Amino acid sequence: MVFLTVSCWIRSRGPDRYWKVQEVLKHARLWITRIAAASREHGMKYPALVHNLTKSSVQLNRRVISDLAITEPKSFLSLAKLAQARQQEGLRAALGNGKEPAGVFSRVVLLQ
Amino acid sequence: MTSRGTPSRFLQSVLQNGVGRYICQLKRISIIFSKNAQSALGVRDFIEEGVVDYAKKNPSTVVYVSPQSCRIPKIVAEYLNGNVREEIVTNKTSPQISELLTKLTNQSGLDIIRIRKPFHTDNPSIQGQWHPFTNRPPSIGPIKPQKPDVKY
Amino acid sequence: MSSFSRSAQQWATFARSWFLVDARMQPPGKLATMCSVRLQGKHKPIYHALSDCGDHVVVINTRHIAFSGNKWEQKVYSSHTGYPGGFKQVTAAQLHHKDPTAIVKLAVYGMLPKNLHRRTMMQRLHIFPEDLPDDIRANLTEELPQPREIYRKLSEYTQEEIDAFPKLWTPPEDYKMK
Amino acid sequence: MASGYILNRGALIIGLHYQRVCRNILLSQVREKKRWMKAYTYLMAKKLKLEGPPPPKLRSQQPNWDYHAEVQAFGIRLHEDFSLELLKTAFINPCYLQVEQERRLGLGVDSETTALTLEDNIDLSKTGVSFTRSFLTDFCKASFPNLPREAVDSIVRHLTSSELVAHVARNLGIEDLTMSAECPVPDDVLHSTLMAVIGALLESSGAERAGLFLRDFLVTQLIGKDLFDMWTVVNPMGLLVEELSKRNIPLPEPRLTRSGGASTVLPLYFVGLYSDKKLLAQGPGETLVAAEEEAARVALRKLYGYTENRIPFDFSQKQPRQQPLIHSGT
Repeated sequence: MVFLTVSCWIRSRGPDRYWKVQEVLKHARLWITRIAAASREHGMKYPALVHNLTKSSVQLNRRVISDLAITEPKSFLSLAKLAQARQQEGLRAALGNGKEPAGVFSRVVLLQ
Repeated sequence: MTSRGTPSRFLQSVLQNGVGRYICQLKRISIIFSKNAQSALGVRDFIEEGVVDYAKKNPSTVVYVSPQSCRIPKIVAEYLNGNVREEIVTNKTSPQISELLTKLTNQSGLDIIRIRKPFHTDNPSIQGQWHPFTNRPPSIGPIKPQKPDVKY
Repeated sequence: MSSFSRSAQQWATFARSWFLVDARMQPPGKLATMCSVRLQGKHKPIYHALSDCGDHVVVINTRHIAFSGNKWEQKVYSSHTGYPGGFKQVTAAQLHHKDPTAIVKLAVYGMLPKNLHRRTMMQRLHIFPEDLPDDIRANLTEELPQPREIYRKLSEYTQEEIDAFPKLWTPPEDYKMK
Repeated sequence: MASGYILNRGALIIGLHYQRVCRNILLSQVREKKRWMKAYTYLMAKKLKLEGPPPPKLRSQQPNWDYHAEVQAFGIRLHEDFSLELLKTAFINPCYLQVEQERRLGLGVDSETTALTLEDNIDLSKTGVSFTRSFLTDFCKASFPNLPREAVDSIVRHLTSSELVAHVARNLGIEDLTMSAECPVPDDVLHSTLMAVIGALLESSGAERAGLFLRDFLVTQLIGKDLFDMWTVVNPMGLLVEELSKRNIPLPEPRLTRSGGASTVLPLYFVGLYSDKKLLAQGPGETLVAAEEEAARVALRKLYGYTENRIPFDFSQKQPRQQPLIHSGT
């Protein structure tokens, strides 16, 4: 976007991408709160859960996941376990076998 | 502004229609029109062209054609659950009327009001609904006392 | 499990649970985040802003809370009585001396959403400076883990344990301990 | 005074005459604001308020009614082959016959020429009732083999109760076709009419079609129903003890498993029933007694196989539809 004056820039309502997200969040906010609450019960955080579920190609949307958390708690528990396993796997893959390539010094390996 | 003040219902069907067998819910249709009014031109066309086909196609619906001296031609549809819908067909052409009839045939006869959610079930849960103790580990004592000791 | 009667299921799902938090040596801010989530009911998957599903939280031992840094002296609680010249400012230490529950209470109150439910939620927060009474003890359903681990003080170690601790250097004979 | 009175009166009479004359003239249409409309609508509203809405009228007394076509359409609508004679008989209730006979006598025509040659539906209704009872009992026994006899009876009683059958009949459009003495057709008349329709179906198409009819229209009413809504058990714990002793399972021990808010007005207790150190069932409740009762109910539902998460009834059409579907799938 091109703003020729400062007042125009101030009056602009911000990037379109932000408003697109807001459109979605208008409906999804409640679902996100509920999923966050349910995943906290299983010791995960919401972003970790959703990210790892998409990584394990579970194509459930947030509404369905939040409904599962209420009406089918056992299914939700297994989803959470799946996400947790995926997270651990990802972490292990990121850490590698503990050895670094030559000339690279990382803090992650040192912490182990 | 909001739709909360308007009457609403949940998604439902008459007598669990379609669970066992599907029943066409339209039981009776009366087409009321004038023989010579301008506004009933399309209806007269429809009665010449389409009404016999319609009645043949839907043997479960009783079709009454009643010419009366009236200005406003209308279609009165009566449904199995007792609801009656009047549709005014002034100045409608024959295809429009047949479209309207198809719509009336496919409807369930329940009030056309806001439906709260596009899905509804009597038994929402199979595994048992969530309650505060669902995901808690079983406690050993019946009621948890505080632990006064300091962790090391 | 899913064959509860409907009324019983409803009663179970929307029941309020009672949480216990021990505030001994805990930072009030961390306590308040735990409390405010549970008071709002945001830890339940059935959460809805209009369904009033918050739980009760019981905080005990608030006399022994711990601030980090020099917040006891530096943190200032301000209030205004509404009269001219009625602007009051007290430090955390003074406030705590006057009312040992006030700091936790104010921290939770500040973290709750600023709406008409705020006072209702605050009524579900029960704070006790020391031990809790028996009628509340009967209600409890769960004890929450403390947000911060408590370490032993030096005064709580026995002499043998201190002696057995590996030393980096041995002080010379004439070294004066302060 | 007197002269004034006469004058007044004269003026009034003239006025009246004037009005009478004018009324005829006014009848020709005048396009202007209809000032009489407000008073008229007010009067009609007042009349409605005083007298109430007009009494409901039978559909057969309203315009556009062809009884034969309606009855024919009724059979086709339900996808059943009724013999029309039987179906028409099924709709004639004895109360209607009686009232009709009295009406004809009241008209003063001699009784022989006006004698009604109609049959009433008592026989059909009886066969329908007995068939419905036996079919529903068999159906319940087949789908819930563990249910005791009283439970089956109460389910059948619920399904054949007057209100439920009348509700089904109203939503099948039987109310219009029923010949009844009273105008809003009472529930028991509707009940006997639907039963007679079932009887007619039984006689015209055989037991299998009649069974399918019952399955599709009465058994579907069981969907979403709880066992103890239909079957009132006062002491579920006693019943559970009885059932367990019948099956040689050790007696249940109620134990408090969870509780919350015990000293408040909103307490929640979970009582678990343990038998031989295994959890039979768990139930929540407001008090300990209620929770124990609820747990016993849950245990009973599990024993009888009438839980909420049981496999739903199979309402699919049997032979003609399933075969081609399977073939096309493979």
